[in-house]
Amino acid sequence: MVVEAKGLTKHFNRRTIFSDISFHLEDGESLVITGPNGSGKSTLVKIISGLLTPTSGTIEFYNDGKLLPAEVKYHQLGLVSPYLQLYKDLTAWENLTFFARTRDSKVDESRLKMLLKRVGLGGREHDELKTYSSGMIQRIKYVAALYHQPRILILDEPTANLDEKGAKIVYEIIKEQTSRHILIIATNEPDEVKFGMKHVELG
Amino acid sequence: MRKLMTLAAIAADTTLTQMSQSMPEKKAGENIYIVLAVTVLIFGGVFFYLLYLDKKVNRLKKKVESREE
Amino acid sequence: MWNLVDKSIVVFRKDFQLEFRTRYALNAIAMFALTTLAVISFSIGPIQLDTNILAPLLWVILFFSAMSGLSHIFVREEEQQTADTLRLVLPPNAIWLGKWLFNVILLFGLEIIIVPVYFAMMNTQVENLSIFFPSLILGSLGLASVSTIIAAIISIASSRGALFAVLAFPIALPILFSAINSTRLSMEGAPFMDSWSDLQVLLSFTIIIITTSLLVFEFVWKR
Amino acid sequence: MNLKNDWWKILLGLFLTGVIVAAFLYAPRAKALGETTRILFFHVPCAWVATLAFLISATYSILYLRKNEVRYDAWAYSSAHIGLIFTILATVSGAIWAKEIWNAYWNWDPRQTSIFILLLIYAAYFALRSAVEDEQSRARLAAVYSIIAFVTVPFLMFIVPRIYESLHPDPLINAQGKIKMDVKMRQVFFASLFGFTVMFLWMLRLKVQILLMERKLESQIVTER
Repeated sequence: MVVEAKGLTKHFNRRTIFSDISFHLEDGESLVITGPNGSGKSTLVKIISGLLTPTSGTIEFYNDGKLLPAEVKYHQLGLVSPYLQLYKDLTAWENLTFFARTRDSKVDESRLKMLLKRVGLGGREHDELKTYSSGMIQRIKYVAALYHQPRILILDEPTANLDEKGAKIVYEIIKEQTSRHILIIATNEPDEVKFGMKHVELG
Repeated sequence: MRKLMTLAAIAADTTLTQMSQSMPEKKAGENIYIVLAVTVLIFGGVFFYLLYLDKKVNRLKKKVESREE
Repeated sequence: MWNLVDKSIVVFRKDFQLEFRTRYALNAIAMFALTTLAVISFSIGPIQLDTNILAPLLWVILFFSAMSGLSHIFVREEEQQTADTLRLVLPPNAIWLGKWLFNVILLFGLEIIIVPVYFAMMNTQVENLSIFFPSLILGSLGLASVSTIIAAIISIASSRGALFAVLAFPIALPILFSAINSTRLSMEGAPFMDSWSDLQVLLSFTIIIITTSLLVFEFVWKR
Repeated sequence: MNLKNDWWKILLGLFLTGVIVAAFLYAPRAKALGETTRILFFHVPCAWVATLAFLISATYSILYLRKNEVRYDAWAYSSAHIGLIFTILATVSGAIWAKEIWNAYWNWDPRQTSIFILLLIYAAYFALRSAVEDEQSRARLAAVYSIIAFVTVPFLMFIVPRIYESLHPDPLINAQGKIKMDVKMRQVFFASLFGFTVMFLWMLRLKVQILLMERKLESQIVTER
């Protein structure tokens, strides 16, 4: 799997958020995006994951040298970020099975349960998300993002709302991802910046 | 273009037909002042809009020039 | 193709679960419809209305009820900030189709309640059901299609409520014209063939709106 | 005014003056209609331009969605803007004429209904534009709306005359028989149509120029900050 960004530029109305950002990532590599608040970290993450269209420039994913069409991009993508909200009126289990079904009509329940246990949430999956704390929701997001074993994992503020224990779990996930696949992190925490082999600095 | 012409002709024809059919028995439609009023309205509207656009273009052109200097 | 239908059903299922739990949209449109109906019935009293008025009245109630609730399907995603989540995991057309299906079911659900009540309150009945049901079903399909694409358009605009009706009305006019006419025919007990051209318009317009929506939705959904 | 570049503007002005004069003096009056026939020479071109503007706006909307370039949005927006002005002119002039001939400003004649719907669509288009903040989204959503409206209009063209005949069996509209336009009337009519179309295209170009220049100026100001 290869991620290739060329000359990414984004304007909001006439304001330039960032311009001409390029990078190249292969399996086993990681990229860290840093920059002060308002420098467009989240915007860049949204563009990489296909939620926003860049004003100019391209972002392409290649699998074995072949360009991945837009329709199947998300099969390879896992994203955890503060603006990616879950459905608060549904239970954790309903949320997770919904995401699982968007990829395949068959839900691998044992994998979901394993992941829930891994993030330390086994047993509470049938409560509605509005009864969850923000840290617990953050953990559910990890389950949703990791369920389909993404080859590109994108984390925007990976340890936001998490306690020390949660952060430790996240660091394990990060290490596992970089050992085989591609990882992209947007963060300003010094502890997390060191995970990046390549570096994009905004602002 | 030919198509457009026929289209316009049809439009005009039907309007005319409607006009004539809609003629009531009494003698209407002889009021030349109405015609004048409508003409003035249409051309007045168009003319002032053009004038407004023209002014705006000139103002902007000057602004652009002064910026470039 | 099949994949698309499967995925739209995933969306529909999720929205149905959500609606079942909160009942926001159903409450809004059912209450709106019943209130309007009560106001109309109350204000005309015992007077027996002509079919020329009864048919449009029914569709006016249905149209404005739709306007009060059917935009919820996209507005909710925007308000709860789940639109990005949806955008990440599903292709645009599956989302549109799933939401469309939800709106269709919602509108049918409303009609099951409101139409019998309407005829009871107005003290009237349908003479030719073979016209009435096709016009009601096709008209609702059309109304749901128009509402779904316009709801998607207004979901990121400000002052959505007012904008929804303003944008949907000119687009929904062909549906209203034809559905009102065929409903009137059904109340007068006209033979089925009389309403044929109206039903044709309803069907073809609905198909065209769905096709156009699927072609352009990608651009509405993109940020 | 620069004679080298602006000669055609003067020519257009003279041409339209000629059309006005001809409409009053050269063209004969239609037998049954009297003097008010002459409104036709200005009223119909207005309605024609309104429709043309709507067509152009929809075409550029499609282009914008395909190419994603700002100038196409500028064309679509400008065309709709000028189209709205001509729609209003056509509606008002039509209503004045209707008052004279039908003794009512408004009576839901199929043609009045059609132009009223066009007015509704334009109004909705601008309401939508003013309610979306981000420029790219605004352009995209407006383009999509324009396309959907464009798909609707042919249906209305087909339905409206039928429904209004059947709902209001109005002998004034229903009667059979046609008047063929007199040759002289036809000449003046097409000359006027041509003049209005050229005038519309000129306005459209001006409006687009203004929009693009304003954009450029604003982005200069933003970058200087």
